[in-house]
Amino acid sequence: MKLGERQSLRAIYIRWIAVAMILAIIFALAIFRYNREVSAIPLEALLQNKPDGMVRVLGRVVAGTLMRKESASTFNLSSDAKNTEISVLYIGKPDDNVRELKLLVLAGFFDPEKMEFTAQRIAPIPNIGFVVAAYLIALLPLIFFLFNMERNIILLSILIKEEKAYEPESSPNEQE
Amino acid sequence: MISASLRGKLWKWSGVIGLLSGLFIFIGLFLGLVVAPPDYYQGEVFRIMYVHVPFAKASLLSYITLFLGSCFYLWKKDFIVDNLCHAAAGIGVFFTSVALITGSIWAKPTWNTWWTWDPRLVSFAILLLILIGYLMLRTFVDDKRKEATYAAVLAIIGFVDLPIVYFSVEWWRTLHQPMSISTRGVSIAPGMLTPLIFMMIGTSLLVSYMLLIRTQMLYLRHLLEAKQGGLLSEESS
Amino acid sequence: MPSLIGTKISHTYRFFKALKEVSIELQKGECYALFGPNGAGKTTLMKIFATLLQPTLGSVSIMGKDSVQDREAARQALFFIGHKSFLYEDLTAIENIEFTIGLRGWRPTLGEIKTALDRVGIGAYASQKSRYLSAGMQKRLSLAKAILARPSLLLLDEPYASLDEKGIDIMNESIRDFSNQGASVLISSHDRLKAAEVAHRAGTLHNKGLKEVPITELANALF
Amino acid sequence: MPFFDVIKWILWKDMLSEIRSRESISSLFFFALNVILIFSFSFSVGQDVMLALMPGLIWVAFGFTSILGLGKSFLSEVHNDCIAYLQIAPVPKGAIYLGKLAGNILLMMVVEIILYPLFMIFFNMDILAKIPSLLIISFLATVGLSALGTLFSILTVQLRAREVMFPLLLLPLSVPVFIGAVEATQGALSGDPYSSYRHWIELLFIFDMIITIVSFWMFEYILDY
Repeated sequence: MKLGERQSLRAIYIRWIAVAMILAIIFALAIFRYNREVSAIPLEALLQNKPDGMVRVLGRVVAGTLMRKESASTFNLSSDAKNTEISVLYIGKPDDNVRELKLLVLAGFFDPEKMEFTAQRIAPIPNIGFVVAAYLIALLPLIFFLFNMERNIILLSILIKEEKAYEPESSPNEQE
Repeated sequence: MISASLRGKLWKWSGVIGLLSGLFIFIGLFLGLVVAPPDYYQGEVFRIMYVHVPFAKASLLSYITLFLGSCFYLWKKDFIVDNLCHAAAGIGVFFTSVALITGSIWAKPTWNTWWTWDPRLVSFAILLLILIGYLMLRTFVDDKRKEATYAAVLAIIGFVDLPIVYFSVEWWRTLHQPMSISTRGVSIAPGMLTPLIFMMIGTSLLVSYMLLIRTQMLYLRHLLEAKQGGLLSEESS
Repeated sequence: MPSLIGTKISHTYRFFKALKEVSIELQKGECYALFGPNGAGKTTLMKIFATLLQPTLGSVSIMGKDSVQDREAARQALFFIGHKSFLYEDLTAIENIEFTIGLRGWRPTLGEIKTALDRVGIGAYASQKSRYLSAGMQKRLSLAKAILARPSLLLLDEPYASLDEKGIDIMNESIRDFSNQGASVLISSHDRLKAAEVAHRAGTLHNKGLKEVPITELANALF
Repeated sequence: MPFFDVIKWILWKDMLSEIRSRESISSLFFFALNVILIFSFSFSVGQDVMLALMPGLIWVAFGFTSILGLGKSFLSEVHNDCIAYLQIAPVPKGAIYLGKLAGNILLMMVVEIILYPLFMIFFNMDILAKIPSLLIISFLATVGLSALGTLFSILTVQLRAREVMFPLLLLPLSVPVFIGAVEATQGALSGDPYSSYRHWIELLFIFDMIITIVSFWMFEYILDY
């Protein structure tokens, strides 16, 4: 080790701050993408705000309302909390994800007059909590584990340098 | 015997390996979390794959290292290899438990169960138990040479035993629980594959980096112990 | 041919050098006494000769057989009496002897075992479980095993410990008998006077190295 | 020194000690008896369900008994450092392992043979006709457990935490034995034809072979560490 141990200790801290920053940037980008492309509003919010333009909404397919056809399917979407229901028209080939009693995220346009939602894309619910949990459980201990090992090496080298070897006093037997 | 100069070179290279692994992992995470499109059936949840699969592979990699190192130790009785084995076991425990936990988290939303008695899961759980037993055995044996030998024997027996565990559980399962859910991996679209490849290379490099670092750490720990106990000859100080 | 040749034996315990280039040569029928302060590496050296440990560097050859390459043949030639008695507590003295000698590939008759036990003065305890034997008697039992094993090289680690006056006399007599029959004996001890009675040569283990001491000066030598 | 003589000597020594003291056999027997007693109160279910649980109960009882018995099989060797004599005795070390293994199998088999009638009495099982197949299964499973147990016994016997470490090492690795033994016993108890549980017997046999060979080979490294 050419650098003094204290300097290498500082180098390790700097390195790990850099790692943390890069990870933070990646996660920020991921959150940004999530908000833009994945996150959905609940059905109640849709009915209350009646937003214009493209919107993503989360709801459950009501049992017994699903009608599949060649080029389009219709079904009713409900929220679990209140008994609000809207009818949905999905244009496109029948989607495997559309099944009765399944939670879905629908991207499309809402027509408040007819209480009808025209869906263009359908996706299963994001379950983003599981993803976040998995990544945190994988990466946080990893960072801690690695950081600790690197730090330990420096600390051990310091201790080894400072440790005075134990020298036994010469016993009377040993004099010749 | 692994010469001191080779060891020095390896430790010097460890920085480069660490840097490369960091690079690959950052790119993999970026592609996996930001760029890759969501899976058609699983939605966002499939992104757990990018930590789960590489970590599971990493745990196997460290166990293979442990096995080969143990064989080498019994052959040559080289203490630095024993340190490598010890390091591999510690790293293996980390990766195995993380792989099990992330797998469990992935299983809940996709199969609606935290745990299933699938041969792969059971083998990983047994692997974790073997590695923990290995580390515990090491802490309890007083004599360093004995510790190294006993641990090596345990690692080898465990490595031989693990395939039998896998097959016996598979037989047992086909009898009792007909496969209701497929535990095969998701069919992967090309856009999803690239981040996985990056993560795989990154974690493999990471395992090598961690092995080098941890071996060095255990070596220094032994050196310190020897110095504190007055068990250090003039030449080696 | 010398019975024991140790060439530049070093033993390193990872970072700790317990022995540094110890060389020793024992002729047939020779008795060598090994002395040294605590921690000089006497027990390590004895363990290496007994093939309980392997030398890190250097070589040991027992009756011309290398103790690492040709381990089992070397082991056939030696007999080791250590601090511990190697006795099974639920077996009688006779059965313990049968087992020990049996593993060396020889089956002594009951008469031979009884004779050996009488020789070391514990014939009366022949059918006693070894659990009930005192430390001194256990030592004598080990000696009886050695007499029956007829080794070419006898290694004695602290042979006089826990023996009474009579026992020490029996021990020294037996050692002389071994020498006369052509076996080499290596004694590691703290008891200079007792060992000087039987030893032909002596050496002290010092600063991890071996230094020969004339046997006549043994009583006065300071080490 | 001929290989089989060494096995014979070790076996002779162990059996003689055991016959003298009757330490293991009696403690194992009464331990297993207690396990059976606890089982009969732990599961207050009807006769049908009890019979369905039987293979599991039998092997949990045998498994616990094995842990107790195998764990201290090397205890007598460390008492006066006899293990050091075994190391420097001019004999093949694998033979010592096989001798110890044979002693352990014999001991465990005796305990199991005494316990089967007790299971029959306490749980009202009709197994007289099935005894040959049950004994074959027991033998194969006992060989597997003992092969692992003998090896782990020498690894753990000198440790402070022997009682904890031994089952901790033994149980995870003996999963195939338990699976094979329980499934085969299930087949045998329900009177199925041999062919329907033959593959479990084969599994036990393969496990026994592999583990015994590897342990046999490893034993030299353990003893001559």
